Amino acid sequence: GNSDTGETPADDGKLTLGFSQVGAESGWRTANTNSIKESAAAAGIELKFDDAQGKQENQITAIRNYIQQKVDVIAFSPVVESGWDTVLKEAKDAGIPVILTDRAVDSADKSLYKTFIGSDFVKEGKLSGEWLVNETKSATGTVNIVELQGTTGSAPANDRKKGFGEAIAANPNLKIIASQTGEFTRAGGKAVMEQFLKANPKIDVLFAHNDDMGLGALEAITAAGKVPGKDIKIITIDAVKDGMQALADGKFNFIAECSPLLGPQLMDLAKKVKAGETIPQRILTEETTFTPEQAKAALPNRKY
Amino acid sequence: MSGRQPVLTMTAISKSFPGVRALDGVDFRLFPGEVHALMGENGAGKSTLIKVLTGVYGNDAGVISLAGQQVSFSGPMQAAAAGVSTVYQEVNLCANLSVAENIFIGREPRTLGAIRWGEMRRRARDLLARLDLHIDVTQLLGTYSLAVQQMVAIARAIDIQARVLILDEPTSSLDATEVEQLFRIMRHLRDEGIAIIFVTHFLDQVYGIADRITVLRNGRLVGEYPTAELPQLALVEKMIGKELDVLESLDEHAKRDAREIEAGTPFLQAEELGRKGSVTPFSLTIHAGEVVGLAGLLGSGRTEVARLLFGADRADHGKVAVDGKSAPLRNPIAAIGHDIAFCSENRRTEGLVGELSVRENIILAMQAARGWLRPIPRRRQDELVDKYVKALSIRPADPEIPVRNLSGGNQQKVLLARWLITEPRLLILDEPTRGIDVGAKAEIQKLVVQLSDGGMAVLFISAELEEVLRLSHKIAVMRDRQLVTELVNDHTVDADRVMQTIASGTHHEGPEVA
Amino acid sequence: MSTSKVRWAAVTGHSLFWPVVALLALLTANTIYRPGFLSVEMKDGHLYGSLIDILRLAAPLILVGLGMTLVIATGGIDLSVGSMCAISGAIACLHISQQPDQNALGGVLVALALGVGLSLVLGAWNGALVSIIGIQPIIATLILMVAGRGLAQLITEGQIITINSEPYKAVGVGYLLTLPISIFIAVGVALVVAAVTRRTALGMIIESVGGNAEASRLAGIRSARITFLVYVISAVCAGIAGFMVTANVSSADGNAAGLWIELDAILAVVIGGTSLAGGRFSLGGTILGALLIQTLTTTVYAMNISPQTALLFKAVVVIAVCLIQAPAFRAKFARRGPAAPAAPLAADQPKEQVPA
Amino acid sequence: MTTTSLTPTRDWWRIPQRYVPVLATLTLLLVMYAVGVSQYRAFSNVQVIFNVFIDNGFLLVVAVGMTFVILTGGIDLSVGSVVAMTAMMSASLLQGGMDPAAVLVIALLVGPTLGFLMGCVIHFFEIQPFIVTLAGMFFARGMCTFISKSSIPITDPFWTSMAQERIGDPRGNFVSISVLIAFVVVVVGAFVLAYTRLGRNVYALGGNQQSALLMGLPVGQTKIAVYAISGLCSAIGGILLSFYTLSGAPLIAVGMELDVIAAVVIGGTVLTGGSGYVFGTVLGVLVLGVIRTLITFDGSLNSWWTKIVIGGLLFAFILLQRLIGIRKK
Ligand SMILES: Nc1ncnc2c1ncn2[C@@H]1O[C@H](COP(=O)(O)OP(=O)(O)OP(=O)(O)O)[C@@H](O)[C@H]1O
Ligand SMILES: Nc1ncnc2c1ncn2[C@@H]1O[C@H](COP(=O)(O)OP(=O)(O)OP(=O)(O)O)[C@@H](O)[C@H]1O
Ligand SMILES: [Mg+2]
Ligand SMILES: [Mg+2]
Repeated sequence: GNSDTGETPADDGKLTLGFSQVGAESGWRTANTNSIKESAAAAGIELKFDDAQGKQENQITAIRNYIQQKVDVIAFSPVVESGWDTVLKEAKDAGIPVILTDRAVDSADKSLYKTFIGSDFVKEGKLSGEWLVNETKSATGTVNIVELQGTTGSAPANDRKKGFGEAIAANPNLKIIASQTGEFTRAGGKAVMEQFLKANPKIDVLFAHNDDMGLGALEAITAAGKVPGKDIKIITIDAVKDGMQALADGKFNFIAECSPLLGPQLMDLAKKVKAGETIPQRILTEETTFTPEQAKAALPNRKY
Repeated sequence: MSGRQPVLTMTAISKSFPGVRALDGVDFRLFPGEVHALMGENGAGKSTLIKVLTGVYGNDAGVISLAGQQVSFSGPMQAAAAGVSTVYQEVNLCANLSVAENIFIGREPRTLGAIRWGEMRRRARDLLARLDLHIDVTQLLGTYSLAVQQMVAIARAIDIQARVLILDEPTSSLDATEVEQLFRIMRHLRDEGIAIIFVTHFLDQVYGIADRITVLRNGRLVGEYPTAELPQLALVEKMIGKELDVLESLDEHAKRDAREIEAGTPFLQAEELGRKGSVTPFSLTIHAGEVVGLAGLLGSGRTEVARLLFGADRADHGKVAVDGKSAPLRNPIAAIGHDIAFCSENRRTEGLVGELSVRENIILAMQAARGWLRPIPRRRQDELVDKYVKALSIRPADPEIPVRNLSGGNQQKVLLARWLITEPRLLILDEPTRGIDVGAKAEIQKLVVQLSDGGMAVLFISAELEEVLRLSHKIAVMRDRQLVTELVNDHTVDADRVMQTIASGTHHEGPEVA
Repeated sequence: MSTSKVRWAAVTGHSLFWPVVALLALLTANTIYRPGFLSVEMKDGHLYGSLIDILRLAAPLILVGLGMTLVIATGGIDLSVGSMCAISGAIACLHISQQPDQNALGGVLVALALGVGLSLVLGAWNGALVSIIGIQPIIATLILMVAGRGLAQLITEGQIITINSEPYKAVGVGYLLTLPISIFIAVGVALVVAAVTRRTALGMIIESVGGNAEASRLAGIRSARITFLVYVISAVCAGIAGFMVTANVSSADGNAAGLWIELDAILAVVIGGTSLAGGRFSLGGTILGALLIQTLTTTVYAMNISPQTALLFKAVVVIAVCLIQAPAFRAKFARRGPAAPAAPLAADQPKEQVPA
Repeated sequence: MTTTSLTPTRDWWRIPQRYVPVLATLTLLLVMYAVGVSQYRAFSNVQVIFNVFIDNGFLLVVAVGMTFVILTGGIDLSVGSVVAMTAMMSASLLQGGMDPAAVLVIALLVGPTLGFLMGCVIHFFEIQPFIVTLAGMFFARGMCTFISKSSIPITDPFWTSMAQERIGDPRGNFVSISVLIAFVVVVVGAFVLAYTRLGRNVYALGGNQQSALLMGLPVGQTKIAVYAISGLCSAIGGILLSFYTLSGAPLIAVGMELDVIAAVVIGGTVLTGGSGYVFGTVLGVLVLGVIRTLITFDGSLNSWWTKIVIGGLLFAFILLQRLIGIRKK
């Protein structure tokens, strides 16, 4: 590094943002990182970026180091929800505002951070469930659902499962007959789906906690001689490019978007926070849901 | 003796290993205040008997009683607590601990649970001084020679307040002075009423110290005899189970004629070969068909000379020529390429691969020389292995058992066989007869003579001066890591003369090779 | 003494007896849970069923395990195999994704060559660290385990590269003579490795180096070369496994491909009876171990054991298999049992290896 | 008498061979720190060093336990999961309203118990430590998700005060209580290894198990003890982690065992056992901490470059350590 990267040029008026990312565990995360980097450059903000490799300890280390380096604003996507109070207090004592992105923290003391910008995982699950309830309202017999969960214990997995479960409770015909973790990966989704297909002669719906698992499952379904999107309806979350393509091709039936493009909003907020403006405690990312037709329309100009 | 009570009796002890009946109904008695020699060929079951006694192995049948009480130790720890202190065959200490710790570990002087290091070192020094060993006890044990390690093991054993002291081949890597030192201490302990079991293959030592002798053969008891009533020849016959002509060759002291060999071209010439901190540069010439003996006290650097000539250590000084052509012996492979073979004195750590079978160990060097892409056909392997198992009478004769299950002496023979099948032109033997029974020893000696008659050069290292004198055409004398002189082994040379040379380190009148 | 009894003792005493029993037990449990588990049916000329799935999914683990067996036999360990899978898969997929026609066989072959080539380089790196510089294997390969994931992501730029190439896909899910091609690849590599180690003297020399490196050196074995070689073999095996893993889902995920496969591979090797201390090794045992582990994973899915307890289940099975396989455990167990004199062989084994 | 010549010729100023690896690590650590200071001004703040300790306190404690295990020639892969399980259990018990003192006692018992059991299996049934502790790792991690699949916050006042208490100088530099606890563990660990029978038996066992047995040392007890100690250290580490994060999360400390093993080995302990020091382990942990700090201070690395750079630094470090070690030989 060059000799001034470690210090904050406190007086040149340029805003310094310290950002601690969870890791690079998925394409979604990479898109998120790129969005932040690009928009920081565009907004003329000096970005100090750190990848925590999926470890909370590393994020705490990074935040402590940002405090030492006296950055103007700290932002991070917490690896887990809990365990941030101590270090956030240190940031507060040092007078550095904190913005959370993508995932929330469960601190009781809301003054420890300025705002939380990100998607609502519960809502994503709920939207998926509601679409299904709507789709199957005319169905008479039971509708058998299999679920591919994300990494056991992770916040998105927990929340999406919860939201989906709440929504489908509206229709007693909807029944989750099997639920397994596919670790958020294509290989995991495929291996689990293969066994689901062999164990259950009648599967009507697949709900996957992300596109990748859905894409893996897709292969298993095809290999089993069934037609995805018809024999088995597929609902997923995220709306990454490959997922959108599958949706447009009619292999998926529904995707609830979880947008990684938080960069512009984050930079905007950082500037406002620095300028001392008051901002809302919770900011939702602009997100939507897609059906095959919407996907076809949206696909040409998607960035990720 | 019948009036006294034995301190230890073992009755009808049996022990089997997969495929081997190592002990078969063996009885053994030990009285307080005696040195009792346990004798037998390699693989007779001596070490096994000792290990059964101290609980390293469980016995299949039989009763052990110590001081009238029936005992069955779960391991050496319990045995030691009951007053049975043991030095096992092959040094069994921790090379990564200091000398002082090796002596005292498990019995360290402590205050409030904390070890008193200072006192431990002082006591270790004192104890070793009794064995006339003056070394830095804070150094790691592994930095010392096998002989020193053996002394340390003995020191550890005699420091324990024991009723029974067991020494399994403690003298195999000691030189005469040290053996004498050890005997002095053993006599002292015996006079204090301690019972000592002593295993050795040196008959002289047995007659020098033992009061009684128990002989084992093939896992069975042959008998128990007072030393005075069992002449040496009878002992050997009992051990071997037949009368042997081989034994005569033991007494044959015919000097060998060196002149014609000298006339031939030298096979290997080392010039000012040396390695810093290891051996002072030396020059040595070995001819085809010549046996060169290396004599010297322990730690005098004989092993180092051997290792340099084999490329096991890299020389940083001088040069070597083979057949008159310069041959830098940078590593063992280079040496093997020049038909040099080396049997290390340390067969367990530097010689054998314990897990591999006898067959695999024997063909290892030959296979390595051929490279892994050209395996030796199985038929040929079996032929070779069979031949040498027979020739060296390796027991048990099953080439497929792991070599670690063989007794110490038989392991040595396997190592020898490994190199013999490569048909080397120079064979370096570092203590090849250590831990080998009389019969086998004589056979190995005969083999050396045969091989050299057949044109092989041999560098022969042995702690037994007699042996060196008997076999060598030429004796190189080492002292303090320096080759002090070379003696042509003619009628003027005898043990006394060599000892004098070692002691004074100066030249004596008489023929010498420069 | 009846010969059948002796023969029985020889069978139960065999080091692979208990892993086989465990494997059969798992399959039986599955069949009881779902009677159709073992059935294999024909679908468009392909055999289709859970058993086939197990074989197909175990193929990468078998490959990695074979390489790992050799590394472990020399007394080393290779933690970087997971990263290697990711790297070779990533480079192959990257190359294919850049082809104008992804279905062209030429492009796919070049991609495979690239992956194997890169694996060779990385294996040589590991081998050099261990054999030339003399770094402890676990640390030497830890370097590439960490940095390798970075390399894989560098290749994919953090994205999942999706490809659409039938020839490449065949490596993972293609069929030949009704069976998945990956099974043939695994069997083929296993045969090659077996031939190279057991038909030549390489196997014995590896065991010798692992059993006693210094003694081997003094016997004239080029230990360093052998050590180097096994890391290269291990890397190539991992590289091929990487093709399978990525071809299976037609995409390269630098982060998830081959994640934690090193632990499973080591587990397979140990279940197969090869000691981590080095020395004697058993390729057949490793294959069996890999099948056992894959069956375990499949069982979790097939029996729909909740993800929350799946790890506990795995822990229990692993410890049970290892316990029952341990001679010491069986000896203790047999002694307590009422009438089980069948195992004197095992009971007699000395507690430790005591050289005479 | 020739025996006198056996006294090794040792120059008084020469450092004994066995200290060389540790000293090499120390030197390199200092060099690395100097590089940091010269590159980034804020790096020279005392608090940066303190932060390294604060952020790695629990790692340090666990590494001390691992040092014992590795010294005997074993390995303990379960540590990361046991740390997580302890934190998870404490959080869950506290959430259930249990008294903090009771929670501490229970949490400190479970780790060593698991360690003890693993030690027994390793010793009595002669199964390789790698496998037994791998199963232990699956088990403890499974317990985490079994207790709860989402993270549990800790609001207990005792825990909170332990977490947020700052012990510092007037200029605002501070350490947490965890750091002090970690130091106590380090000192106790070093003392046990150097000055007690147990400690020396650990070295003997690592040097040569066969010999240790024949020398009459309590091989079995020692072996079981080191795994219990490692379990205890993991439990303490788990408590420190729960102080540090004020929560228990099922997926925390995944892969920590590799960091711990790396720290111990970088600190000069040989994986085959018998040689190494707790002080070296402290240095090893600091090396990992400083590498991390350097990377965050730089703040311009890509996600994947971070991994590559960590690997590269690790490599450079081990290579240098090795070169220094060879030269001193
Ligand atoms: N651990 C073991 N496993 C299998 N067989 C063994 C084992 N230890 C010894 N044996 C066998 O038991 C027999 C007796 O061996 P033992 O070591 O007692 O002989 P020894 O009399 O001490 O011989 P030496 O003088 O060569 O040391 C030998 O045949 C040997 O191969
Ligand atoms: N004074 C000493 N200090 C340190 N190490 C020593 C000392 N003396 C000997 N050694 C070590 O012991 C080993 C064996 O010593 P050496 O080869 O000189 O003995 P030797 O003459 O072959 O005698 P023997 O074969 O009877 O042991 C060598 O590796 C050497 O490093
Ligand atoms: Mg013996
Ligand atoms: Mg010697």
